Amino acid sequence: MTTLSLSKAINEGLRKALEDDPKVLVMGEDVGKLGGVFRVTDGLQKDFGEDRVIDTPLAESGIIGTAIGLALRGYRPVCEIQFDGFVFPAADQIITQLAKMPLRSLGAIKLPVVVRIPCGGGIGAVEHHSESPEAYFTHTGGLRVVACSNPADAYTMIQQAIRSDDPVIFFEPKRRYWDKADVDVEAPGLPLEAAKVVREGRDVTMLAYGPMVKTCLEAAIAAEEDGRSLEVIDLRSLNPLDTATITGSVRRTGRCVVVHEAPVFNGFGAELAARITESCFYHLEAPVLRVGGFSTPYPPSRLEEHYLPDLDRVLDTVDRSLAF
Amino acid sequence: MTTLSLSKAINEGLRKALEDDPKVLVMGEDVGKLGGVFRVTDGLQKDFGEDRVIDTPLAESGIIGTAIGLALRGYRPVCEIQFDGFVFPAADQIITQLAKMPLRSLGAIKLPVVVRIPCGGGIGAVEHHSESPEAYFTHTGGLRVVACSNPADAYTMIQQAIRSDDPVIFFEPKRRYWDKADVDVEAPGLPLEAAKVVREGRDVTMLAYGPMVKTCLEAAIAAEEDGRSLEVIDLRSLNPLDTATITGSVRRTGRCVVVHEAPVFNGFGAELAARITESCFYHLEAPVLRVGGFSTPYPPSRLEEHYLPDLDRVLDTVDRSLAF
Amino acid sequence: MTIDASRGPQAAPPELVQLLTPEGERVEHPDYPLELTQDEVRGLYRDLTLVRRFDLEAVALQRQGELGIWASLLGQEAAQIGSGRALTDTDMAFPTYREHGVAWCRGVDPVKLLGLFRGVNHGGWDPAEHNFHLYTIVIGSQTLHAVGYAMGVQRDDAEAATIVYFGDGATSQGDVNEAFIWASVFNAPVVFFCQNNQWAISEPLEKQTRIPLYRRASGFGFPGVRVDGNDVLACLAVTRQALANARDGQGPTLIEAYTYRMGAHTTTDDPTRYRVASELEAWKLKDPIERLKAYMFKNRLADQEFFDAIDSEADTLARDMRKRCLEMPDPDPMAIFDHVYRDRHLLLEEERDQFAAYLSTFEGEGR
Amino acid sequence: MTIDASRGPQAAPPELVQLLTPEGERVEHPDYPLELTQDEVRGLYRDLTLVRRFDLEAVALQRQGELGIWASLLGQEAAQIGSGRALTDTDMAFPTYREHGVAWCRGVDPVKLLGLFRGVNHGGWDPAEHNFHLYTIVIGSQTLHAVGYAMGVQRDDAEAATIVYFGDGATSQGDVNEAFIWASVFNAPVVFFCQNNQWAISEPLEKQTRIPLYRRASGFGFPGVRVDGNDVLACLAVTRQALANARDGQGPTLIEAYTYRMGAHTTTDDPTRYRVASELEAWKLKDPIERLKAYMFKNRLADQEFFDAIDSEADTLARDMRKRCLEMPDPDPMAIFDHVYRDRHLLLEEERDQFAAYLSTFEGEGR
Ligand SMILES: Cc1ncc(C[n+]2csc(CCOP(=O)(O)OP(=O)(O)O)c2C)c(N)n1
Ligand SMILES: Cc1ncc(C[n+]2csc(CCOP(=O)(O)OP(=O)(O)O)c2C)c(N)n1
Ligand SMILES: [Mg+2]
Ligand SMILES: [Mg+2]
Repeated sequence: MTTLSLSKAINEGLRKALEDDPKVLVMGEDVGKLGGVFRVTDGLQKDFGEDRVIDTPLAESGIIGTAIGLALRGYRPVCEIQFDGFVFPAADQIITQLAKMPLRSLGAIKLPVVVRIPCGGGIGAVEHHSESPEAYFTHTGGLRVVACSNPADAYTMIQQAIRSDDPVIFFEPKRRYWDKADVDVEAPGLPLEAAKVVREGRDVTMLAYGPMVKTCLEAAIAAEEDGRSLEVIDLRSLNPLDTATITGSVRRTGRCVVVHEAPVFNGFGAELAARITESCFYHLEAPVLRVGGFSTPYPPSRLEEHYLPDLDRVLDTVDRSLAF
Repeated sequence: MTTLSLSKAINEGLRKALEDDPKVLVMGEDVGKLGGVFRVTDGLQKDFGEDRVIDTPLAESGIIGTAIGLALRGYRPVCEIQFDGFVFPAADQIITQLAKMPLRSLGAIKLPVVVRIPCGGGIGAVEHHSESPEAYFTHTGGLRVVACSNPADAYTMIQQAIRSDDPVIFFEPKRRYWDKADVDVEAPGLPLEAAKVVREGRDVTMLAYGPMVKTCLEAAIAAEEDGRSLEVIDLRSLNPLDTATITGSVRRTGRCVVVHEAPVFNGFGAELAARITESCFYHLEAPVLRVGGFSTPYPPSRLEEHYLPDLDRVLDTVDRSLAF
Repeated sequence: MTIDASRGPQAAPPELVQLLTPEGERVEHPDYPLELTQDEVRGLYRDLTLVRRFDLEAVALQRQGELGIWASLLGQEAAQIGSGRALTDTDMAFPTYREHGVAWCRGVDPVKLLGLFRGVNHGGWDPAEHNFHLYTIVIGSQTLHAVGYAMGVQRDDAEAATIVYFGDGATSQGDVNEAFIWASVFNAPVVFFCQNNQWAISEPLEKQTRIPLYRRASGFGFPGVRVDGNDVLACLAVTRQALANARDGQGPTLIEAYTYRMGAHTTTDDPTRYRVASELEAWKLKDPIERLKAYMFKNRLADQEFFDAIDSEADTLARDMRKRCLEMPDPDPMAIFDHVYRDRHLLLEEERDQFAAYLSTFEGEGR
Repeated sequence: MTIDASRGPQAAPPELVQLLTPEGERVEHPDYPLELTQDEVRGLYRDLTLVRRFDLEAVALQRQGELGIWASLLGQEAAQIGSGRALTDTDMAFPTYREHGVAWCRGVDPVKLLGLFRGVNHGGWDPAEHNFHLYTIVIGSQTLHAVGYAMGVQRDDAEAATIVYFGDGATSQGDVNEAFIWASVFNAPVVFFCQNNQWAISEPLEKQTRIPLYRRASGFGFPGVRVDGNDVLACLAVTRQALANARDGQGPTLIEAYTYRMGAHTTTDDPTRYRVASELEAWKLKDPIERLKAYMFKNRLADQEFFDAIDSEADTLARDMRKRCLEMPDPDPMAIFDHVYRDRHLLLEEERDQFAAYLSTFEGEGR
């Protein structure tokens, strides 16, 4: 058991993967000597060399496109997109190639490529540095989409993502990079696609992933003081979804609130709400409610506390749910 | 009143816009001499010249990026993306620039750019030529997203989109390009953001847009024979949504089925389902059900009839709704 | 505006590497010596003829509704066979959607190429089996895959080159230019083979560049060369050298094969809307097969009997291909869910089960 | 691998256009004659000094928590002032996030630049007011906007050029290369001004190119020139000519201003992790301001009194800027919904109303 920050946990997970399998590569902008702008790849180039930890030219389409080529040659590249808002130049390679090439080959090809994306707001950054683009990828068949929320999961999940023979979009909650927790590096961890009930409760099921898990846990603690018992589920995997865990909880509580940073409109919460309503229709005492960003571009940082779901907005939505 | 195919109706609408406003430009791959691979821009370059109807280099990011620049100089470019599957190289310019630049300028800038995208399947095409990428854009604040379903709307909506001072993503149902109907070129038409009840009914509200409107209308006729009365709403605008029209209908029928070609998972139907459930919770006798594509890449064309919602799958879902 | 004025059919642009004139004269080029045995020359003739025949048959199959669409290589046989035959077994090729001739050189069963045009799959051969990647439709994407692959070859310390095909239109895509950057920065063992067939659907070359395309490479710091794309010998020699350089650690080369798309862009295209017949007529005089045949005749490398035998082999190939095309079964509806993921995927399993249940309600109805 | 070995600080690469040596000697260049009045030279000195002072103050404001981040132009003043002062009023400029010096030349109130770094807006000046576009953070995007704008200028038959700024790292982006293609194909009146400050965050130039960047242009068929980016006179002369050529219908030019990022990438960066101090020391000897000052002293274009006056003007500017920065109000929460659309948008109105209602529940609680 060792205490690690979330960023260090991913660093250790990457290191383990690089050690275990000589085909694993790390690539991206500034991932080498600098160790990444968040230091997630700190020290890896020094220990594994420039051929395995590759500082690339400044072009995201190039990063994913060449990673695909490396995967075709038998490598397992882990690409870093420096910030969430810079994944869009790579959208074509991710959506038309990475996601679709294995099917195109009728299974002859596998593309074990991991795309790491530090995501979300709350760090006072300038434009394009606080986006939550998960819905663009959950809607894209052929990709797996996961999001870690804490150091222990981060350590395991990054290794599982690398071991997966499918392409994985791997979201890292950047404002939680510095959160520390105990990590048991020997523990096998849950399967990559499993959700986890991180706090049990009776009244409302709270669904979150990535940075909002912590917010929901805090909300649950605050709610307890008001005599409300919130169950918090960390989805961990967005595509595929662990529907059994979710449905089981919602059927029990009869109420569900989804929390994410991305705009609510056609965000991932929409899928959760639609799906849960269909499978739990007779159990629901209230519609599945969503708390998230507004249908605007991410605002300047002095406004982000209003844009991002916080304790108050989450609890307000819990109230609305309970009022039905 | 004249009879026009849907593609010809857009052609006439573009022609009218080019005539009315010298700042309107048409640009894209093969839009000039060839008149576009679907002939939507047929004859326009001949009549308005190469400076206003521009054959561009083969690069979608370049098309949108230069269109933004032209708009900054006071032009109103109408860009054609040749096929739905080729919009992704332009994703970055659309999502990080076109959608966000007006806000960035605190309103000093307007970007009246229209992005025309022939969309959807059903024409027996090869990969990337049958996609329905609307959800990527409805989730992007700053864009308006509309879809026409018939010649009369197409004629009016393209002109309204061009007149809008906001960027508009304009979806054209390519398998309906050859459908003909009477078009009253004098009629003002509905506002761009209004939905339209295209068939009234009592039992279930069917929500569709673009190519699926016709499918739903056919389903409604078939259902009538079984004594089921389906109300069909053509959404026309996906962002913003005409929630009043939708909600009014669903509250009346108590049931709703959403139909689109795109994958159901996190597709636009998810937003509709989530939103309607929230606003019509006590009126719903069944969960909002969705019919659409599977969570896979679009299949080869010999399988597309199974992938695309057709009469049978739509009616099967209506049955499921009524069985609740 | 400085426009490349060298599109006129008569004058071979001065920078063009040519080893065989349109009249079938063998000429020497100081940089590209080429010695071929009689059998090798005959082999090239056979390749050219068979792929042209195969291609014509595919066009016919499309006309008869057996294929949804077809992208003909007519006119580009020499560029494809010349470059394709320059490859060694361990070299890897990344095609667009038009490289039927290269596929032939890599030993891919021609019928396999039909699948995606017929709509029964999106590709469906195993790239590793023939070192020939899947067809790529999104213009330019594959150039980055090729460079990445070549970077893998570097890391394997292997003696192999990678070749990637793309068109004149593709040179405008960001991805292709990023591929140039990657290749040059990492000195990747890759050959960029651009078939400049003068057209990107309806757009002539001038819409993509104002200087000859091979010069693009100079902006990225690696060599570019323009070869007569209708001259199979020149294409072979130039590609061979570029591949050898790549294997040798000398990094990338851009080859512009200067040729012409004799047919429509695809079977759904109507080129009479945008180009004049005289252009076509002029290029006919440069036909890659006629030129090799003239050379062989003049130099007694083959007699009529040989040519007849090849023609009949071509007919057999076409017949066999037609037959096997018609036999190609439609995929099972449930195949929609196959090969999307390799590891278990619960969402897809759920959708598959629901769809299977739905389909079963039609049982006996013949859906 | 052929790498551009000219990064050593001593040797000015032979292709470098220089009008003022690091020691302040005025040298002539046959292609770039430049006559300046004493006042003009003094004006340039003033510009350089004020923007450096402004920039330093911004760094200080960031350290004190008044700005979230700052991207310093330290070392790049000459490239920005030289090119910025080459612009006429009707020319249009498209910056990255580091062009504070160009903004200054365009008459943008320095305090306006702070907004986005303070986090009160994402830009927020009116590009049309100063013919200076908004800062663009997504690397390379603005190059296409500039080319499109220049195509608009062509259509207006106007006599104006467009200039677009980007860094060495940006040259690897697909968008930038597409911009080169568009500009060359349409012969657009645009000047590509690349400030090669040797670094893209932690990545040295070799990660983006293996030949000097200005040569990239040759691959696209337009002229490229490398200018000493620390020489304000050379930057002025070279840019002036490129702009004149553009206005004159001669199409695009790529200018590579060879300079150095003396500070960190931004205030959140720690360059000691990836570069050696000696490099910085060597570049200090080429300081753009010192060099102009030496020249002015030697040639008696100004005396100490002048320099002192500028310094005190700089202090006043910095004080004023600091004051107005601190006074900058936080935006109203409801501003989240402003300016997203120009036409009415019901969804946003609904969200706004809901949020207003929500906020009102806190009334009196001081949220
Ligand atoms: C990204 C993208 N945009 C548009 C298309 C549509 N399209 C298919 S082929 C083609 C022209 C390609 O021209 P070129 O690269 O010269 O190759 P050629 O077809 O002449 O062999 C276009 C525009 C596409 N396939 N991909
Ligand atoms: C598309 C994109 N990818 C990544 C980044 C993150 N990023 C910001 S600045 C920078 C380096 C830019 O280097 P250069 O173009 O040389 O400009 P400089 O900062 O040196 O002025 C990077 C990678 C970004 N802003 N946009
Ligand atoms: Mg071509
Ligand atoms: Mg730089």
